[in-house]
Amino acid sequence: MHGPDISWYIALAVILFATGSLGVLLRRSPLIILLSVEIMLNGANLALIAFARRFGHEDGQVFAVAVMAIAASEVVVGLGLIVAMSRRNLELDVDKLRTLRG
Amino acid sequence: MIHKPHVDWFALSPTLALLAAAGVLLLMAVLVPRPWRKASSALVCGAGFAAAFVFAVLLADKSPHGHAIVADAMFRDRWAAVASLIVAGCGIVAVLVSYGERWRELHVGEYYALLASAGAGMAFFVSASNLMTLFLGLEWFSISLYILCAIDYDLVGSLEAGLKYLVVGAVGSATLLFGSALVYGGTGQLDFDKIAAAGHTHDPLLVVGLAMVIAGLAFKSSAAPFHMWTPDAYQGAPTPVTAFMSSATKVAALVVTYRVLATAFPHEARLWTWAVAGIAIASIAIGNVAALTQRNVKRMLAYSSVSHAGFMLIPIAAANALGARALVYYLIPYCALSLGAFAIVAARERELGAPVTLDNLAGFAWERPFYGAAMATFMFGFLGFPLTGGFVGKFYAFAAAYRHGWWWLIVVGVAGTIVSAAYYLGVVRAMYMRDRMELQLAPAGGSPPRDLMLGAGVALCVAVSVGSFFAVQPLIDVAHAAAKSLPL
Amino acid sequence: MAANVLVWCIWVIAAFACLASAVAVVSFRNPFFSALALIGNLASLAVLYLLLGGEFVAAAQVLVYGGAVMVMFLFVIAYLGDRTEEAPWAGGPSWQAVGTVLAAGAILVEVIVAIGLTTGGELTHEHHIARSFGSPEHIGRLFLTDHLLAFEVTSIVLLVAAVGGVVLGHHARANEADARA
Amino acid sequence: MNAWLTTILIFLPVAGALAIWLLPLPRHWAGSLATLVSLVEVGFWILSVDRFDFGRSTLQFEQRQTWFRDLGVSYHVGQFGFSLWLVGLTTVVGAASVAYAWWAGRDRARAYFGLMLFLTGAVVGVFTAQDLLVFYAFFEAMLIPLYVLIGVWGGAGRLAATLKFVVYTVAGSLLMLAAIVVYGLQQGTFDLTKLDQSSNKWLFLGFAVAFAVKAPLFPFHGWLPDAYREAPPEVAAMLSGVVSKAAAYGFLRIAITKFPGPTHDFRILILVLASIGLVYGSLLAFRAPDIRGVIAYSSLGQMGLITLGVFAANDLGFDGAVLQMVNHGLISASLFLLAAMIERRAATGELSLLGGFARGRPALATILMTTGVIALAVPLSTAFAGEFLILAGLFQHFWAYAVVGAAAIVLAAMYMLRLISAVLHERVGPAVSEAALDLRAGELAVVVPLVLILLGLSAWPNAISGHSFGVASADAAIKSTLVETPGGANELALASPLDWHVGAGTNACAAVGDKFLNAHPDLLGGTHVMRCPGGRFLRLQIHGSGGLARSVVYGWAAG
Repeated sequence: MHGPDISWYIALAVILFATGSLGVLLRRSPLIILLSVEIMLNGANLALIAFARRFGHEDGQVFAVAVMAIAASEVVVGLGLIVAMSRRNLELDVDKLRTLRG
Repeated sequence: MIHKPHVDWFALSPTLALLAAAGVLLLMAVLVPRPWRKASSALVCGAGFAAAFVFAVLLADKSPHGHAIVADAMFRDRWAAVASLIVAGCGIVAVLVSYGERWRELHVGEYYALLASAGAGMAFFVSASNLMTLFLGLEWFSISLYILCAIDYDLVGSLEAGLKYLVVGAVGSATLLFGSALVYGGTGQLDFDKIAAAGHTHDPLLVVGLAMVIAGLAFKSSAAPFHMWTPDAYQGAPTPVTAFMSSATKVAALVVTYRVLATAFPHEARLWTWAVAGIAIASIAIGNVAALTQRNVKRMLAYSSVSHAGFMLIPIAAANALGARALVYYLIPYCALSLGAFAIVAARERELGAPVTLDNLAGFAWERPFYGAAMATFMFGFLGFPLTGGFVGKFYAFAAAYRHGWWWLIVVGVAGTIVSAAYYLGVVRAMYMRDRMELQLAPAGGSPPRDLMLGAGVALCVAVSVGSFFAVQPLIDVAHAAAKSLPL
Repeated sequence: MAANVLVWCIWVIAAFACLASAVAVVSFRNPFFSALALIGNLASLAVLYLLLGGEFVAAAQVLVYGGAVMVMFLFVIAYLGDRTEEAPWAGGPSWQAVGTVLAAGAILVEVIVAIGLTTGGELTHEHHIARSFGSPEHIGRLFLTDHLLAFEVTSIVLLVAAVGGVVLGHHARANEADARA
Repeated sequence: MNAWLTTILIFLPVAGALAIWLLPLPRHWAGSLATLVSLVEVGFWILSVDRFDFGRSTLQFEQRQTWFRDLGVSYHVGQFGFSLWLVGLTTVVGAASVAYAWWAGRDRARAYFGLMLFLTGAVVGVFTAQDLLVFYAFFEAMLIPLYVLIGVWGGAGRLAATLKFVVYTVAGSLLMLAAIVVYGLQQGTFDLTKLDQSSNKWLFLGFAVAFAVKAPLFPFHGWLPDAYREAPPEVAAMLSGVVSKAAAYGFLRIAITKFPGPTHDFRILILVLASIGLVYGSLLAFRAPDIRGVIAYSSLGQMGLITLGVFAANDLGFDGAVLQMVNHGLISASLFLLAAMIERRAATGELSLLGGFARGRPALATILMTTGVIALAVPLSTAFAGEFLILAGLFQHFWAYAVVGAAAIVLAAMYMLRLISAVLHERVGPAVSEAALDLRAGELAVVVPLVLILLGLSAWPNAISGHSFGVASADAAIKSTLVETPGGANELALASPLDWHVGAGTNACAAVGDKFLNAHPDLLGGTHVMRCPGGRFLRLQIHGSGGLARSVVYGWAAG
C-alpha cells in the first residue's frame, strides 16, 4: 500500500511546528500558548514517526510516546500554574504580567 | 523472552542518590510532624546532594575510559561525572541557602524533594548519550525547576516567574525536540556517536536540526537571544531557587552543549563553531548592556549570568581540548560566585523583607562586614579580577579562543568585561561607599535572624572562588581528565 | 492501485483537518474552542500515525492526549470561565509581531527547502517493514530493552509533574485560607 | 632564605592585611599593627639590599612554583637591581603612608589599614613578578584596594573620581590581558625570563596602552586630577609615588625589552606624547589653584620625563629613569603628606587662602622648603642627577627632546617656587590661623625619614643609578635576533659554526666593537658579528631582554 512520500509528512510536520510557534509568539492567553506548545510538540512527533517509518525501526515511535508523556507533564504544571494564578486574581495575559521589571 | 539490558548501577549512582533523597523527602512531607519537617527535610536533601557528590567523585575516579551503558542510553565517563560533581556541589550550597528562607511549612518537604529531583535530572542529563535521553533529562530538571520557581506563594511574582519560565522553556524544549527529529531524519540514528558516524556534512536536514538543537540548548543556558525568560524567572523565583538555577542549570546546559556538539556533530564543526561564537557574542553584548541599567540586584545578576553564558560559550566555540578544560574550570568558580551572590541577596532580602535594589544595599557592607566583603569578592570575581577563579576562568576561555585562531573573540570578551566593570563595581559602590543617610533610607530594623547555614554557604563559596585562583593546577587536572572523554 | 488512491485520499483529508485545526487552535478567541480544535488536530494526527504504521502511537495519542490531557484542559477552561477570553490580534500588529511572523516564515521556508533538497530521491525510498511494525508488542519490548532508561525517566517526570500539580493546587487553597483569615 | 626574600616582601603585608581584617582588634591597635608590619617590611628590604649581589646583572632572590602547567604559567618572582630599588621605594613610602594614617586616625580602621597593607604587597608583587600572568594579577590586584580606599575614605567627589579611575585602568589593563594571552600562547610560556622577543606591534600596543593609562601619559590622564584630589592624602602618596611607577617599570621590563622592533617604530610617537605630557603637566601645575593640584599635575609632568628617559633607550636614559622614579616617588609622597598636614591646619588646600605658614613654624617651613628645592632639581640634588642623566640619554638620541626636557625643568622650578611661596611666604592667608601649630613629633617622624633619604641620595645618587643594571655577564642566555648586518657578516655567523671565546680578543677587535656600539646607541637586542683587522671575528651580544637594559658580551673567534 503506497501512500504519499515521507517528505509530505515532514512538510506537514514543519507547518504544524511553525503554526504552533506563531501561536506562542502572538497570543497572550497562557492557555492558548500552552495549546500552541502542544501543536509544536505534535509537529515534532509527526516528524519522528514519519522518520521512523522511513528508516524502518521504531526508535522514533518510542521517542514520540515518551514525548506524549512529557507533554502531559508540562500541561499538568502549566495548568496548575494558571489555576493558581487565577485564584490569586492575577491577569491571565502574559503581556500584562509586569510585576517583574527592573 | 525479553532480554533486559545490563544496568550499570554505579554509573547511575549520583542520579539515584538524589532520586532516593527526593522519594524519602516526599514521604517525609507526609509522615514527619510539622515542627521537625524543616530541619529534617533540609538534612535529607543535603545528605542526598552530599552522597551524589561522593558518588560522582568515585565515578570520576573509576571511569577513566568513557563508554556508553544501559543499551547506549547514557555515557559513563569523567565528563559526566565531573559535571554531576559540580551540580551536586551547587545543590549542597543551595540547601544551605534555602534553610533560613521563611517557607510555609506546608511545602518545605516538597520544596526539598523538587530540589533533589532537579539535581537528579541534571546528573542524568549530563550523561545522556542519545537524543531521547537528552530530551527526557532536560524535561526532568526543567519541570522540577518550573515548579520550584512558583513554589513560594508569599512571594509576589513567583507564579508569574514560573509561568514565564514554563512557556519559554517549553518552546525551547520543543525546538530541541524538533531539531532532534530532523537530526534523526538526516541520519536515522538517535545515539550521538552513531549520528557522528552516519552524518554527512552538507545534509540539509542535519544542518537545520543541528541549528535547532543548539537553539534549544541555548534556551537552557540562557544565552542571548534565547535569554528572554532569564531576568523574569531569576527575579521572581525564590532567591535560593534562583541561586540553584543560575549555577547548576548553566553547568548542565553548557556541559551538555559541548558534549552533543563534539560527540554527535564533529563533521559539522565548521558550522557550529561559528554559530556558537555568534551566540556567545550576542550574549556578552546583550547581557552586559542590559545589566547596566538594572536597579534590582537579582535582575542585574540575571543579565550578568547571560553575559557569563556568553563567556562560557567561548571555549565551546573554540572546539578544542583546551576549550573543554576551560569550560569545566570556568564553571567551578562561576558556580561559587553565582551561588554566593544570590545567597547574599537572600540574606539582605530576609533582613529587609523587600526586594534588594542597589539603593537598599547602601551601607550593607559596614553593617555586615563578612557578607559585604564576600559580596565584593563575588563581584570582583565576576568581573574577572585576580585573586578569584573568575580571572583564571576568563583567561582560559580567551586562551582557548586564541588557540582556535579567533583572537577577535578575545577582543569581544575584553570589551564586554570593560562594560561589566560598571555594574559589578556599582554593587561594591552601593555597599561600601554610599551612606544610607545620604539616600534617606530607613534602617533595616532590628538585627536579622542569625543564619549560620547561610553564613556557611557563603563561606564555602568564598573559599571555592578564591581557592580556585590558587589551586588552578589540581582543578585543571580534573578538567583535563574530564575533557579527555570528549572526542576533541 | 485503488488502495493507493484510498491512502492518498485519507492522507489529504487528515492533513487538511490537521492543518485547519492547528490554525483554529492558534486563532480562536475562546480557549474552549481552541481546546476542542486541538482534539480534532490530535485525532487527525492519529490517522496519519496509522498511515505511517504506528498503531501503538496512534492509540496512545487518542488515549493519553485525547483522553487525559484534553479533559484536563477542558476542565480547567470550564473552571476559569470567561476570564480566559482574549481578543486575538487586538491593537494592530506590533513590530515585534511582524518580526516574529517574518522570522517564523523564514524558518519555515528554510526547512521546507532543506527537506526539498534532501528529498531528491532519498526520502521516497522507504524501508521495507514487517507487518508488526509499530505494534504495541514491539514498542513495549523496546521500552523494556533498548529504551529502558527512557521509559523509567519518563515515569519519573510524570511523577514530578504530579508533585507539581499537588504543590500548585495547595497554592490555590492556601490563598483562599488567607482570604478567609 | 635568600630565595624567600622576594616572596616574604610580597606576602608579609598581605598576611598583615589578613590578620588586621580577621582579628577583632581595637581601632588604635589596627593602626599600630599595620605600622609595625610595614616597618618590618622595610627591615626585610634592607636585609635584601644587604644580600643583593650588585655585581651580577641576573635575577636574584628568585623563586619559581608551577601555577598551571598546561599553559606554562608559574609563580615566578625575583629581583633585578632596578626592581630592588623600586621595591625599596614601595616599602618606604608604604610605611610612611601607613604611619601617617595611624597618626591622623581613620574611620573603620581595620578595613583601612588592611587595604593599605594589601596595596603595598600588590605593588611589590608587580615590581618582582617574572611571569606575565603573575604580573597581570598583581597589576589588577593593586586596583582593588585603591578603588575602595578612594571610594570610601575619599573626599566629596569620590564616587565620580573612582568611576573614572576604574574605567580608565580596567580598560587599559584588559587590553594588556588580551595581549598577554596572545603573546604567551604564541610562545608556549608566560615566563618573562623565557619569552622571546616579538615584533607584533598590536601586542606592544596592548601593553603600552595599559602602562600609558597607569602612568599616566598624555592623553590617557583623564582620571588623574580627580583621583589625586579626592583620595585620602596618604593614598594619593601611594598612588602618585609608587603605583604610577608600575607603569614605567612595565615599559622598562616588558614593552621595551620584549618588543624592540615595535619600540623602535612607536618610539617617536611615545617620545612626543611624553614631551607633551611633560610640558602640559608642568603648565597645569603652574596654574593649579590648590596644593594637591600642583602635586598631581607635576606628577603628570614627571611621569612624562621618566618615560622620556625610558624611551631614550640607552644606558644613560635607563639609569636616569630608575633614579628619577625613586626620586619622584619619594618627593611626591612627601609632598602629598605635607599637603595633608597643611590641609589639616588650614582646612583647605586652596593656595589663594594660604600663605605665611613659615612664620613661627620652622619645622614645616624647613621640610617643605627642602623637599620643594629637591623637587625643582637644583644642582647637587638627586632630582637634578636623575634629570641630567635622562636628558643626557635623550640628547644622544635626538637633541630636540632634551631641549623640551630642559624647558620642563625650568617650568618645574616655577611651579615649585610658586607652591612654596604661596604656602610659606606672602602675607598670612585667611585660612591660616595663628593657632595652627608647627609639625608635631608624629608628623615629623613620618616625613623626616623621606626627606633624609632624598638628601642621602643627593649626596650619592650613584647608589641607584650605578647599581640598577649590574654588569654584563657571560652566561646570560641570549638569542640572536640579527637586527643589523654591518658588512653582511651575520650570514657568516650562521653559515660557519665558529668556536667562540669570551672577550674581545685583541685591542683592534675591541675598537671595532666600540665603534659599532657608539654608532648604534639604541640597539637593545641581537647578536652582531663583524670582522676585525687580523682575520678574527668579533661577536657582540647586545641584550635588552631579561631586565638588562643594555649589556654587551664580547666574543671572538679565529677566522
